[in-house]
Amino acid sequence: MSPINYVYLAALLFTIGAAGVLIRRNAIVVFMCIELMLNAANLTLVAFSRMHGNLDGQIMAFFVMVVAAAEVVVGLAIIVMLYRARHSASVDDASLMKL
Amino acid sequence: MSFPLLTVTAALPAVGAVATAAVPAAKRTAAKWLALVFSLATLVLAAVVLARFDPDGARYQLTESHAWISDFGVRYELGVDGIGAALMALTALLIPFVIGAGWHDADQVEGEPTHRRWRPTQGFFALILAVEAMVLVSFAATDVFLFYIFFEAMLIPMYFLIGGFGDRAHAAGEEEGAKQRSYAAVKFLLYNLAGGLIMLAAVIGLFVVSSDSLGEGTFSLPELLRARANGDLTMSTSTERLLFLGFFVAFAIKAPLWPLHTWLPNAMGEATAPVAVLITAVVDKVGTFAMLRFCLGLFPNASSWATPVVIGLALVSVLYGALLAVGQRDIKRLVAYASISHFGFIILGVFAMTSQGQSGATLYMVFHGISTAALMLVAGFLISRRGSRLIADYGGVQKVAPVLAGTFLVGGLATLSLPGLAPFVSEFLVLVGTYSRYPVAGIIATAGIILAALYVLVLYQRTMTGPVRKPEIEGMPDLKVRELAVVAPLVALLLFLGVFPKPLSEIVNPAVEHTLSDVQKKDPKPQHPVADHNKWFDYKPAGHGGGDHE
Amino acid sequence: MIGLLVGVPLLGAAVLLCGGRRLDRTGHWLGTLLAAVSFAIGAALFASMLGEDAESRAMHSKLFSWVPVEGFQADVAFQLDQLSMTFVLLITGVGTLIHLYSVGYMEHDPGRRRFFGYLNLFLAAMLLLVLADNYLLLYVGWEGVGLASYLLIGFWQHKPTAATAAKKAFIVNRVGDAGLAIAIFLMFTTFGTFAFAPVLSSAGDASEGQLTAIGLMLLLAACGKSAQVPLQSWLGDAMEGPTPVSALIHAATMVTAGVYLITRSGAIFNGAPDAQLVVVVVGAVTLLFGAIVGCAKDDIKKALAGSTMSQIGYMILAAGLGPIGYAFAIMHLVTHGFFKAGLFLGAGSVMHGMNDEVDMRRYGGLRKYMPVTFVTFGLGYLAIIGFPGLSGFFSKDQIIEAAFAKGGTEGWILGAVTLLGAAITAYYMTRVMLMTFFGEERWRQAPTPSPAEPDVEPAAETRGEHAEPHPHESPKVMTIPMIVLAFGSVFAGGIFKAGDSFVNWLEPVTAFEHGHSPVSATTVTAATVVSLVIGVGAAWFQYGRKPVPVVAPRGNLLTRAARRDLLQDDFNHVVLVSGGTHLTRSLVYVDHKVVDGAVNGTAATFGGLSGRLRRLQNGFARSYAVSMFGGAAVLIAATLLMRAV
Amino acid sequence: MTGVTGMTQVASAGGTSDAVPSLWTIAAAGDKLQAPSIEYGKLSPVLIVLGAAAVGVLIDAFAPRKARYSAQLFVALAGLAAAFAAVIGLAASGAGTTKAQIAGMGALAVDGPTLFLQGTLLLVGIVGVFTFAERRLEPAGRGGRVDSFAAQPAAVPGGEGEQQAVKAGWTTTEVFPLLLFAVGGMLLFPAANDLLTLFIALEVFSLPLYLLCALARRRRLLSQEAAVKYFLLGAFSSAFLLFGTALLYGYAGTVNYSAIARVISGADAVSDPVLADTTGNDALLLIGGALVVMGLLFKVGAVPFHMWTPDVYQGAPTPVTGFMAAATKVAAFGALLRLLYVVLPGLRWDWRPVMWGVAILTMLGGAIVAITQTDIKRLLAYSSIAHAGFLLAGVIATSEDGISSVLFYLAAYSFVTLGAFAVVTLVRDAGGEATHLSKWAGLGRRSPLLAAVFAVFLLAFAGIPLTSGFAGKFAVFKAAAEGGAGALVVVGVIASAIAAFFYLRVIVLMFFSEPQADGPSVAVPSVMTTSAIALGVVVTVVLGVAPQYFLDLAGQAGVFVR
Repeated sequence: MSPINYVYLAALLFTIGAAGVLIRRNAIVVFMCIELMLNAANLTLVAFSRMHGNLDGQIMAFFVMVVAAAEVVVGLAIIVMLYRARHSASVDDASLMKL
Repeated sequence: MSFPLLTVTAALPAVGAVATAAVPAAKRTAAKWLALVFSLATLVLAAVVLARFDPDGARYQLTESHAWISDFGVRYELGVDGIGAALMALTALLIPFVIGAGWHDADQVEGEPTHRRWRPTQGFFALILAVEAMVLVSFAATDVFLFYIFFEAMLIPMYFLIGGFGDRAHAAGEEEGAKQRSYAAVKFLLYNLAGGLIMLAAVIGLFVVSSDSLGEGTFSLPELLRARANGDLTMSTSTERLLFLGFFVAFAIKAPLWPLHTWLPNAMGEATAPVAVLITAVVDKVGTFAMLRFCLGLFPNASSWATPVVIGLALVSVLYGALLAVGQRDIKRLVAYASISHFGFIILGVFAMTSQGQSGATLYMVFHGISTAALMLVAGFLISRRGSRLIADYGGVQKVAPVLAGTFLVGGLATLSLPGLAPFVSEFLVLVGTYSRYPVAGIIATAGIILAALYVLVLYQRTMTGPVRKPEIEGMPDLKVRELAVVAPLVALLLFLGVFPKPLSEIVNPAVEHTLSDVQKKDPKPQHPVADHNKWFDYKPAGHGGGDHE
Repeated sequence: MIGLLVGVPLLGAAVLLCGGRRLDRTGHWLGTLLAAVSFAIGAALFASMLGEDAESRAMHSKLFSWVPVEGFQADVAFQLDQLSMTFVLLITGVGTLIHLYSVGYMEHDPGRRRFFGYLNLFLAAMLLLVLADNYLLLYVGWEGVGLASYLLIGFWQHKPTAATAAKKAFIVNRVGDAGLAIAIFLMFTTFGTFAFAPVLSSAGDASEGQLTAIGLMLLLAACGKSAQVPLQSWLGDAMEGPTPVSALIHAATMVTAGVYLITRSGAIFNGAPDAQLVVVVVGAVTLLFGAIVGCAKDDIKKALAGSTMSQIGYMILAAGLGPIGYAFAIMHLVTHGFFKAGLFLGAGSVMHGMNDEVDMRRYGGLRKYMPVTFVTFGLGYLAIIGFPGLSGFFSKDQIIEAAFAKGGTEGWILGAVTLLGAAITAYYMTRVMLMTFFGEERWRQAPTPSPAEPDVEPAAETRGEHAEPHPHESPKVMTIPMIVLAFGSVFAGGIFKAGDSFVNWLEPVTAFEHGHSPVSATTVTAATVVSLVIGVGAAWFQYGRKPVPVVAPRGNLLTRAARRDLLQDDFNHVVLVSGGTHLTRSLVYVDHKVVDGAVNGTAATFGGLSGRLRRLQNGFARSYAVSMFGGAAVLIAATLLMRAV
Repeated sequence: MTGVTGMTQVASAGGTSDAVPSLWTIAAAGDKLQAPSIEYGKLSPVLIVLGAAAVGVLIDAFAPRKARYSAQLFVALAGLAAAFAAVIGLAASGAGTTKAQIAGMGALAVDGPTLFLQGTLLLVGIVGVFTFAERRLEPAGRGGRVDSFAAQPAAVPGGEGEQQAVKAGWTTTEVFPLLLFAVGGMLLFPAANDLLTLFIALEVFSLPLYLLCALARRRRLLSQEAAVKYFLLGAFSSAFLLFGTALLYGYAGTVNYSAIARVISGADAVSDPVLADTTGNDALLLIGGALVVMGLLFKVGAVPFHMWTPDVYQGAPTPVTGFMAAATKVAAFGALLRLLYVVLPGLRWDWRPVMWGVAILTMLGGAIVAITQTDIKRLLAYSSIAHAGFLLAGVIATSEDGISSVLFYLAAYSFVTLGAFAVVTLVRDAGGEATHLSKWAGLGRRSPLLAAVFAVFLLAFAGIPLTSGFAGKFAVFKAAAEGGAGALVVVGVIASAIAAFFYLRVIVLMFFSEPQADGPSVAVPSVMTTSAIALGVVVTVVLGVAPQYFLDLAGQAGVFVR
């Protein structure tokens, strides 16, 4: 089957991830959804890499994974800090600043 | 490289401002004297400018030109024509009086929070000098951008003068007074800033136009005028009109022209009398001056296109301002509305596009500056004595303070442009100039002089005449030496210029002729011109040789 | 030399007004001296003028160029011809006498120095008015005398009525001045100049329409200054001023400036018959108007004011008749200057002796208390009613003659009017005479509240004395001027008439034509005398035979209307004052609510918008994410759309 | 983890499919790769900064607590100064103009804009270090004076651990290496010449900023909330950017700017019929481009991607806010310029109208919402949004003038911002910084000098003549007008009029209203903050009165290397 389908799949995953970000309250889950979006991007890259038949896409995928990992580190640190301060990881609770 | 007279003239007050601001907090009086000295020195330099100016010489004289921001096509270009020179002189002339009149306006009041760095007195006089410097530059600037910069920048010190130093005793109580003051200040600044920003768009547009048609954009007025004259600088009708509007609206707000006038009564009402004089007698003149120098020169076709509307608005200003002046209960607001009426006359004269009209308008700017200064400063002395701006709180002052009343009356008579006092000459010229091109407008405007008599005399009657009813009036002291020293020269000047305005008008006329040639306008010719103006002796009364002798 | 005429009194004014208190004790003499000096100069010039032959008597001297702007050339230049000279002598002569009189009259007034300063200022302005060689300079004098009259009417500023009267006078005059200004505009656009000589000499070139317009505008100016209908309302109130002022400004000189203006501009009017007609009508109407008002007033000064109005009506009417009338207008002006000034000084003298009581109903039988005043006043009285042989007789008689000479029905109507006027004049002057000097002494009766009319306000508080008056003759310094003027009232007319000397004197300036009267001169004279007798008789019938009530009877409708200046003020009040007040009030409201409201409204709009928009910033990260997501979607959609279109 | 599976799928697919392009097999056969050639000289600024950052990490790991502060301060300043010197050197050697080139195997472009922005960024970084290192504002703890960063970020706010840490006078010296990393990333960002580098650089400077936001000493809950919001939304946006990258890659088969540009312009069409449905598929191009642009618009804080700005600006420690506000804008606009001018010029007629909309929304939105703000930091946040709008107007000009005007504006703006926030750090009461506007009432009476300085900054923001703000605004509007965006100029003018209103409100408050009894006091800062503020004033005035030299600088830097 043509690799283009992977692109469609990736698009779907990306949308799911985005939707999750918009819908879910728990910071961890939101963050996971973002990871999902990143990996959707990865999938796209790899698929296109396959179609174009050059390696750039795959290499980029690796880079993205590294970045994602770094992001996890920072993100979790922040989220945990938030959780410890408020005993809740709900994004909506963190709404002191507004207007 | 000749001596940069104009730069020095404008820079001197700036230096004075810095120096005054730097005076230590304790030495308030020293700061006052310093400021006064600097303003007087500036006056001397301005006098030199006037003396060095040769009416028969080039259009722009004492010119200076240096590269400044080549990317924007901006040069530091100064130069005065007769109009600019006259107005520079006016500015330099009035500032010492403003300072003298405001001598105690920024003194320490008991209960004022003191801080080693908080120096209201120094600030007050420094700001006045700063305004003077900026106004002088904008009168001397022959580069549109340079003018624009100072046209805008002068708002800031004015803003602090209005908002920072109001009358001590306020009718509406202390903090209410402070509120109204800052309202007035913000209104003044926003109003003018909005106008300025509209002008900014037009200025940018002008740059684009000039760079399109001249290769590289320039703001130099002489260059632009030259290019306009020999057809290098071309712009589509709509563009020209838009640019004209951009400039004109800014100037009309500053001037102020109905219906963009509403900031003036607030500003003049809340500011102290000297600052009010600064606003109406000096700063606002930049607006009318700029109409004459930029709008007409750069956009002649658009100017003629807009003339009917402008004339209409000016007429409205004349009558509207006068009628509202009649209706005021607050002395300073009354003077403010009177000024609106007078600015109507000035704009009328500018756009009448006749030599009488425009010469009259220019003289009007100068004379109105002096007369309003006289009236407003005396009013300020009056208000400072009684601590109220309401006309109703006065009456019978003439009995206890005849000199004050007398000078007030002279100022008032100048305001209603009584013959023999300077404003009459300019007002009559404006009216003649207007009438000779737009008879109806001329006649309507003439009605303004009747209303002027009304509001001035009503004001005088209610404040100065009648029996003394209020105890506060009983003990009111007459003018002190300082106050007299401030007012007397102004009155003398009004009288002198009323009888002998020739020196000034001779300086102004050539500049006006240049402006008229910019807009390709000629004075309308009389229907039955008289060949020889002085054929007195061969005059035979009509009907005599009529042959119907029996 | 001519400049000195104006300069001397101007100097006096400057010195007196700026001199300060140290001049309080000598100031009045200084003022009088300077007035006398300018009279002397005038006399000298007159002498030298007589030396010349009639055609080359006019003198001209240019001081300096005043306002030179391209085509607009105004000079400060003087022109002294026979017409001006006549006025110069009248102004300085009568002026000097009244200065002298005031020395006594204002003796106790704290502001005496200021008073004399103002008087000198008036002299200067008035001389400038008659000496100017162009209309703009004339305008200066024109408003200058207006200012002087403003200052002098309101001299007792602590009196609200005085202040109001002064303001009213100035503003009403301003209306006239506007007319003069417009006239000057018209001349400038028509002839390119507004100097007398060129304008008048080339008036013929202009179209009749232009001349008519100019003429009407000049007439408007004249109406303002000379208190002619419809701008007459200020003169009555102007009596609030000290009596010498009324004598000098509001009787002898200033109010006659209108006549001067019209006569001076004869060339223009000659070319505009329509304008002339209007002038004549205005004169005729005012003539009757003033006379009727004069009949009803109980305030002696206001009665005289009405008479002034009416007499000036005569002059304007005469001036309106053109070359046949100019000379007579001026002649009546001069004689009127004498006797009316004399009458006012007499009135002043009476008030002086009566604690400033002005209500004639509180006079009576004063002839034995103040004989000199009685005699001089009496002579003035005879002169004004035109008692044969006295100056008034000659001047007025000539005008009536000229009126008939206008010819046609107009002529008949005018003649009738003038005759009627003469009769009424005789009536109200006799009334004044009788109420003041004859009958029983009413001032002894307990003071009762003065009649209800607002305009009859006792001026008794001017010097705050309310004791019962002890009538007494005035001091010499006051009586001498009265005597001199009395002589003038008696003989001036005769001298002028003798051999038409006056007409010949003016003829080079104003031109003169003999009118062709349908009725012979003798008939006219006879008619005049008859009407005079009728008038006197009627007055004696009403006031001489039976005692005069202290409280004015309610009187018939006409009387009541006349007491209120024929409702002129009420008209002004309803139409102008209250109307104007409403206009300004509503405009103030509009300015605040609409014009300024628009500005504040814009600000408020943005504020509200801001308040609503910031609610979007609700603090929830997820809603921010939504906006981002939506934004992204829109971005993509827009980009694709751009490609699609 | 997920990524790996993705790989295998592709691999297997590659194995089975017979529609394998020849290229692929060759590449799979794995003939030797030539070693990359790196122009270290050209990249030295970045390398120096990142190296210094690494050193900083080591210092925090091994140096004794007492020594860390001074050591970190030294390393940071030295690193940034050296990098700045390197930038100057490069510029002097003409790397910005004549010798501009693509370095690092097409990864980075070293040209005029790069160097200009790097220079600006490094200066901003130095000033930022000054404000970070300020230790005279907070009351001293036992361990000596402390800065405005959390004593023990990990500790629970108000908890035992924190109190002990505060007593002990601990400080978070990690902020310096974090700042250095951020600067390093920002240096890369505008230089990035392919989408991958762009993405990496973005993350490299974003992650440290997320952390820095969380490190406030006072009001830690707000600080943490800011961090969370910034992090989640930032990651969200970077995901969009990445996906856009992927799509563009799909479109062009490469992520190199100039290569993509060539494909767009159709210079080198991909012949292979197999790729017909991807390569040159405009849908991919447009969507991908839009997503990438959106990622950058998020960073510059353009409406409707701006909503993080106020919250983060308010919650973050003020020195961080200042640094972030200034530096992020510079870097992000640099990247945006390069993207739009190098990659998408062929698409100008597609993206210009869209950007018009964004610019108008941003200018008006920022200005209008700012009117009713009551917190000085939020106020400045909204003002920064409005300014982003003005800058976008310059970007839209799509001319050399547009580039240089934006560069100039960025330089002018960043220093005003730094100065303004530095002033904010000085106005304090018992609870730390007094950021509520009501507290600022009558400040002009208490300390006229500070108030005057702040007034200068506000006037510069408002674009009053004779301040740098005016010169910048004029340059940008001029470029826009010449670029045929006159209407945009008019909108911009209106927006500035609205904006002037709320800047004035602050001035009115400071000078014309009576001071409160419990008003804040103005802390006397050390030479570092003072110099930061002074520098701000100087730049504001100099760029306002005599901007020509800097305009020339920006003008020379106005060309992108392709």
